[in-house]
Amino acid sequence: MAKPVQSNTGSGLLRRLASNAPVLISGSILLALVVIAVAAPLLAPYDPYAQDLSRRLLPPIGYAGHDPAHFLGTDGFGRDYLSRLIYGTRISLLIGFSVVLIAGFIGTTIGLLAGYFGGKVDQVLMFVINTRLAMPVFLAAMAVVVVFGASLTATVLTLGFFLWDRFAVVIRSTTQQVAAQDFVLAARSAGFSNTRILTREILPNVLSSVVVIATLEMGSAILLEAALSFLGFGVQEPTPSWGLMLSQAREQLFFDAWLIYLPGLALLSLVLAVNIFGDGLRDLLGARDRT
Amino acid sequence: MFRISSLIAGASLLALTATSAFADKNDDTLRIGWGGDGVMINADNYLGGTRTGIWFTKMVWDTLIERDNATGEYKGSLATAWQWVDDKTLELKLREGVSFHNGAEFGADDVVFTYNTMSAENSGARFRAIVDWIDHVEKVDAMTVRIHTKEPFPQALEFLSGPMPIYPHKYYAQVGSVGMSNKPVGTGPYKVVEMKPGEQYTLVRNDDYDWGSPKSKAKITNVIIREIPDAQTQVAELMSGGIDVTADMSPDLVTRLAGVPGLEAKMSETLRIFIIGLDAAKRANNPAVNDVRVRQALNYAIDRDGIVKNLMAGAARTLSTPCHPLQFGCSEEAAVKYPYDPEKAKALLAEAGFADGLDLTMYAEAPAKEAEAIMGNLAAVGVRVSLNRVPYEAYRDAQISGKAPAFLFNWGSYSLADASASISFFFKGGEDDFAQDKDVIEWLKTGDSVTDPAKRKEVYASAIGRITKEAYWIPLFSGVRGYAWDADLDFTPYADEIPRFYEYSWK
Amino acid sequence: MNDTVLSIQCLSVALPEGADRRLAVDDVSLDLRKGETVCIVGESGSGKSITAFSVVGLLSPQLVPVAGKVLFGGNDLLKAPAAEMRRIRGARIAMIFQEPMTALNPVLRCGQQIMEMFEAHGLHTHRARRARAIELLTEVGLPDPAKAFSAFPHELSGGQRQRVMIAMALALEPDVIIADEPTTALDVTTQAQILSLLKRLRENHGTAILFITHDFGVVAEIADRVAVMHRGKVVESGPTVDVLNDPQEAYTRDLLAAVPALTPPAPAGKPDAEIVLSGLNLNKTYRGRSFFNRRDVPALTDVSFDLYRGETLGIVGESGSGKSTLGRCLMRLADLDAGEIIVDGKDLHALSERAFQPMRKTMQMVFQDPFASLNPQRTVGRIIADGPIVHGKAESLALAQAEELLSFVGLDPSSMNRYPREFSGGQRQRIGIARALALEPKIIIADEPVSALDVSVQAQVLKLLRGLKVRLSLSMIFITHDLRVAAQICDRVAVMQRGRIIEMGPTAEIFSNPKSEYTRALLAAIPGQGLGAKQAFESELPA
Amino acid sequence: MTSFIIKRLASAVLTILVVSALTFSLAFLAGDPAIAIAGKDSSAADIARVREYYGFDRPVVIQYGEWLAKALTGDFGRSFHYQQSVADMLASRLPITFGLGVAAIIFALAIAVPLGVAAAAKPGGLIDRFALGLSVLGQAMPTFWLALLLVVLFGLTLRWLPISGNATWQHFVMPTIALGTFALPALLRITRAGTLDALRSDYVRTARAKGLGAGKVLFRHALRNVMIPLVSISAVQLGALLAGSIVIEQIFALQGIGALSYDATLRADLPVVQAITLIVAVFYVLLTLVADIVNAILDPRIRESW
Repeated sequence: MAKPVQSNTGSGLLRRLASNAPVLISGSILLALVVIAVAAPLLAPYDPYAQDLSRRLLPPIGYAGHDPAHFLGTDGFGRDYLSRLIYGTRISLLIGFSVVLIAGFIGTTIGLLAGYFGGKVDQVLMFVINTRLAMPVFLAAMAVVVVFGASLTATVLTLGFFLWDRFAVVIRSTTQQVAAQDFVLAARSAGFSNTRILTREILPNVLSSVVVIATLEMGSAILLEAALSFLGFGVQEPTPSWGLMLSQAREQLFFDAWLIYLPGLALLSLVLAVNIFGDGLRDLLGARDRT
Repeated sequence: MFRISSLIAGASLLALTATSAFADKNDDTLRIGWGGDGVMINADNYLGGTRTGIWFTKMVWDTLIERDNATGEYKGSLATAWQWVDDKTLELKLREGVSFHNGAEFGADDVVFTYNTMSAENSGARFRAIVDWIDHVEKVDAMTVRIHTKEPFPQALEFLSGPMPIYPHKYYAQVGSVGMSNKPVGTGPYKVVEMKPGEQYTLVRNDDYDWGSPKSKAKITNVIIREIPDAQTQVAELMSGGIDVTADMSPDLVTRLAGVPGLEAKMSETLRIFIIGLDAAKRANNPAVNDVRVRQALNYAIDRDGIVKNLMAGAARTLSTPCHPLQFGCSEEAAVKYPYDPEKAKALLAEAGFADGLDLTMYAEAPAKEAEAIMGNLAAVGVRVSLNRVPYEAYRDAQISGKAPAFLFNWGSYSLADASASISFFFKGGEDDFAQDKDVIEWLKTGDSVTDPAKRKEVYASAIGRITKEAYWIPLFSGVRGYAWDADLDFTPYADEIPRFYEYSWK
Repeated sequence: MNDTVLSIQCLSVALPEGADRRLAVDDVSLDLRKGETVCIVGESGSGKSITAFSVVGLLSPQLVPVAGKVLFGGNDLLKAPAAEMRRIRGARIAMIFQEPMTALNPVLRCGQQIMEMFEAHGLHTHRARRARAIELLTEVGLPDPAKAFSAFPHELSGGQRQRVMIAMALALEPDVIIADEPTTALDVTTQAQILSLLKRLRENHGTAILFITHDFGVVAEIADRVAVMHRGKVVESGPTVDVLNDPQEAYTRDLLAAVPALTPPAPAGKPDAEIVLSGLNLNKTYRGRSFFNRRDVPALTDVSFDLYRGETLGIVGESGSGKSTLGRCLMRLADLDAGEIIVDGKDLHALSERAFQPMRKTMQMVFQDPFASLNPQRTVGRIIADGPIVHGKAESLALAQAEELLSFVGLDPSSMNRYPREFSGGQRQRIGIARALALEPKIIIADEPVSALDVSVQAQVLKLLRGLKVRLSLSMIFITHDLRVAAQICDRVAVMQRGRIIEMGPTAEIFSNPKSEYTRALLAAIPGQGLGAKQAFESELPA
Repeated sequence: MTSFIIKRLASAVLTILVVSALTFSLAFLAGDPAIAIAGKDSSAADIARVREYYGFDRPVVIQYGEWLAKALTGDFGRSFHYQQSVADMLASRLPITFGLGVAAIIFALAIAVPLGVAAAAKPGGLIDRFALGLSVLGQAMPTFWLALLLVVLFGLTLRWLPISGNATWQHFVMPTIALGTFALPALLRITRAGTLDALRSDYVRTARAKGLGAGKVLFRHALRNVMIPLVSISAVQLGALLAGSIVIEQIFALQGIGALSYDATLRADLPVVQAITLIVAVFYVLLTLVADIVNAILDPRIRESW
């Protein structure tokens, strides 16, 4: 009796992940940031909301006038900057995850339907996608936030409802490719319902694309939140959002530059880690699809 | 990351120096950067209604009367003399020999046209209150006019010396507001060379400005004004010599800029007052703020001194009144004081049934930086504030539609030094009155229509007493404006928040 | 010998780390003489193409020649500097590739791509280049050379494109042409034309041809000498006649035995008279979907046939003949424009999707591509069991049945929880067959089920299909372009051309006495007519 | 081709209509235009008067219809806030934003194309790693943060460049770099991937088999095929830049439509918001159309499919 020609490679993906240096490093950073976000109450030396107006704008370590009690100094309200940065990880990751969850759901659904059914359904959904692409996101996002009030929830919902386009476009074409494969025909000829074909046959095959886009979109969601908060349309005070911290500190740029550098660097490294991880994931998942 | 560290190094270096305005001094050009409060939307400031519009108006136009900043005394500008003919009629003699920048002679027709046009229903005037008191203006002869007011209006002289410039009637009738904005023509110390709306305005000294105006003739020949909305961009321009003066600096920036060689910076108190309004009139249907004990508790909970000292570099004053103490009739003695006393606040809250704390929704008009400090104070006595800091329009919408049990805002009284510009606006009944206190309404009606200063003082004091006793508002502190300028420039800020750019000169 | 133009000596090419073997090409030696055609023949992965690409230095960077020499004009090409190689490529050694569509740049005109040959080697003026290009296009037998000159590759047919490639290869009168499976992507009649073109050109120009192929038929047609490769080694080489008629090595013998003969076996028993499926006047037209190109392509025109119980009906034809469309329409994977498909007295075409759903069990399909036809994300067991589960079978029963089916098609039942990527092409095809059988259909529609497989694997899968059909008394519609396969497995054959059945009858009759001109041409075009063995399909069935 | 363009335009018009209707209702919800017009420090009575005068109390649908009817005749009305003709305002501000967008795209392309090609020529090499690093860094860089750093570095530390305004071309250098960095990663990636695909393709192998030099193989055979996706992505990116220059214009005090749209959204200045939305949508649609046409010129297969 014939045996399979290859050994089981179920753990292969993990092994490859582990042997890919950029992915390993970015993954570790990401993991560390997630841990920081989850364990923020344990890690943060102070309550990120606790003000002390008499101890404002203390510089971080390495600057003259540094107060050892505040490793990274204090902000304009005397709040511990390190604690706010630590809690800011929460906000950014929360935004990243929830936005991608919403956008991924909407975009993947649209992409699957358009790619699988084609024809009229595709035309209508393509029109929806195009309309979305022709909408100026920033303008619309600002308007939405003004309507529903600026809050974490509003920001998440707005970005979630606006960032689905890449999911839709990519998943649509991936679905078209998958749907053209014979195993989908086989499923149809066996009498599978469309729902079953979409969820059991096609979805698992586009899921790797979804994951890859999700990581990359997570990066843009985090950046967009920061930009919106920077313009005053994002998360509300006194929530420690990095974008908001940047926005508040921007006028101090020339005098207390660390107020700008620190959250900016935090933002940069988080998004960098997310993107490098996404890239690595794409290479690895793509490689598996090819073989 | 090498770039980052070099940037950090760079930033600390640059804290040391600022490029001098030597070049500007040489070509005798004053470069002004403004726009922190939003761009000047219309140089015709009756319609534009912006703060920078007032500054611009001061440079390009004149008013009938000018109030002396030092003495508070009213001096004749385009008018030389005035007197009340009766309760509702003010007659003014106009100055001879004044001409507009386009050569047109100034006369009674200009006054009649300007005020009648602007006070007309649907004139488009942004703030009705500024012109609403005028019923009509009548030309007596070529150099005499009579202003007829709707009601007796004791603050008329203050208003006439405020944001009520006189336009050349033929020109305005011909080009309209947009034309006036794009190519302003006035009598003032500066003439307009070029307007790039929302971007840059170029002015040149009016060399014919020697008809005896209480405003001085301009000392610097050229003025270039640039709209720069971002404070940090203004700072960068200031330090790199791109601009010579700005008036949008925060207290923190003023503190820092004052230490930069080649620059000077100063805070100056303004007539603007910062207030938390409370919905005592049950519009938001919030039982907590309808309870006077809660309102008083909130008043006790806020550490005004701490905020002023730490956040406003001590340049502001703490307020106990619902108006600015510099305004006529705004008596601090009349006000019930609420010194910072968190324990008393907690006790009052407990007494009102909120021993376990209180959730309060507060709307604020962005940017409202002080909101966070206030939230910190309130949190300390168990008031959990959920803050909606939104653009002015959204804030106002929430406030009017009764969505806001508490609203943090500021009020500039149109730069009018009269308590009525604040108290009467907010407590005389109507939609903006969230107290609807019958007595207060009566007192204010009296105060706004009698001409006897003593009587007015008395009724305003009664109103202030009631408003503070009932704690309809939480008066916080006065506003400050931060100026920063090139050390080569001889610059003095004024308390009425209006820089007199024509008075400044190079050292 | 002194007329040797190219000599490969002890060539070894290493594979990258982690491949299934260390060397892609293992100690291969081969001579090519002037005017001679040498075929390298082998199954996929034998190293035949890598050998050819090593000669011109066009190996992908992961593949490195580690030993041996490639002597050409006295130089070792493996050591030649890049500039030298560039002068040799195209001018003295030219190449023809398998896929003429992708081998030509889609955004450049064909003529321009030919003229580039001269440009690359700095020959002729622009005007002369153009004239030469047209001459070449004429020589390779393109009907309208001027038009072909200014055509973009996609505007030509596959055969025409390959002629353009050949014209390009000929342009500089090279000493050697290396042809890598140049006819594999072509229809059999086109293939015959290209092969004869190559033969003619070799005679006219005296060019030596190194010809890479997997097809012994092609070898028989074109090769003077042949080298058989297996797992990187040349297992046997010699004059074509000797190797084909008297193979010395067991591997060669097995390969040749796996090639199906063109002579059909004697009919096995009497055909059953019961009709299980009949198609009546089936019509289908593909509407032009693009905005300008509203050309409608008729795919099926008045196609009628009956399928008898227990028989295998072959549908043969070249690409575009409509044979695959017919299969899909029967399965209702594509919609018919008109016609009736009668099964059990019901017209399937007229049924609603809902009413048709239970009927799907009666007909199942086996697909061509063993890679694309299995969902890579589902285990083999689920792939087989899903169908019965959807049709209401209990999950445990369906899985048990799947396990049985796996042994039935010759796979280890332990394969249940593995994923398709762990299996070879032939094994996957067995899984696909098991999936089709899981619904216990009466009819199997097999759409080119063996054309993606190597010849030895093909023989095994055909054997399995045949055995199953007999054991389970299935009826089968067998769609194929390969007449050799059809000859061996079909009871009756329908020949399709441009959407019509032009001839239908018992296999032996069609092959020995074709009625239509087209069928005759089709049969005549098959390379290596006498080659191949009758396949003993009946043996070896699991109990 | 003409009728293809007509068909595309028809669907484009529909897209634009839907977009403008959506933003109209959104912007209308966003803030009471009456409050915006009445301005800060206006009384509730002022606001009520304005609301009635402009007819803001009527159903949104009717107001949108009115706006649309006028817009179709080319009349975009007057800005509530500035009281100026919207068309005039846009005419003076569009060149700034458009110029900035085009400059940013050119900047991005000037780096992305050579770098992407060089990276693909030797995958895994030093240049490739640098390119990958640059694209990842560019993607992760918060645009506004980069802008602030540029101001510190070039505006203040080195004093090479003017900081704000639009007087000279030097004023556009920093905004171009900041905005271009935003567009760079996508272009770099597509160039690299496209070149890599092209270099691995059969037709490049054919070209090499002809004995063509590396330069000709790259420029004639590979790049031409790379241009096709590059053109599409550039068009999309340019559209995104036009809509996304809000923060940059804000920081560098550029009076383009980005700054205007920020301002107009804040103040519920409907006529301006509407006109800008319309313009951004039209730009997006036109750009993709132009990209399609350019691609059809580049690729005969696309022409065929029309």
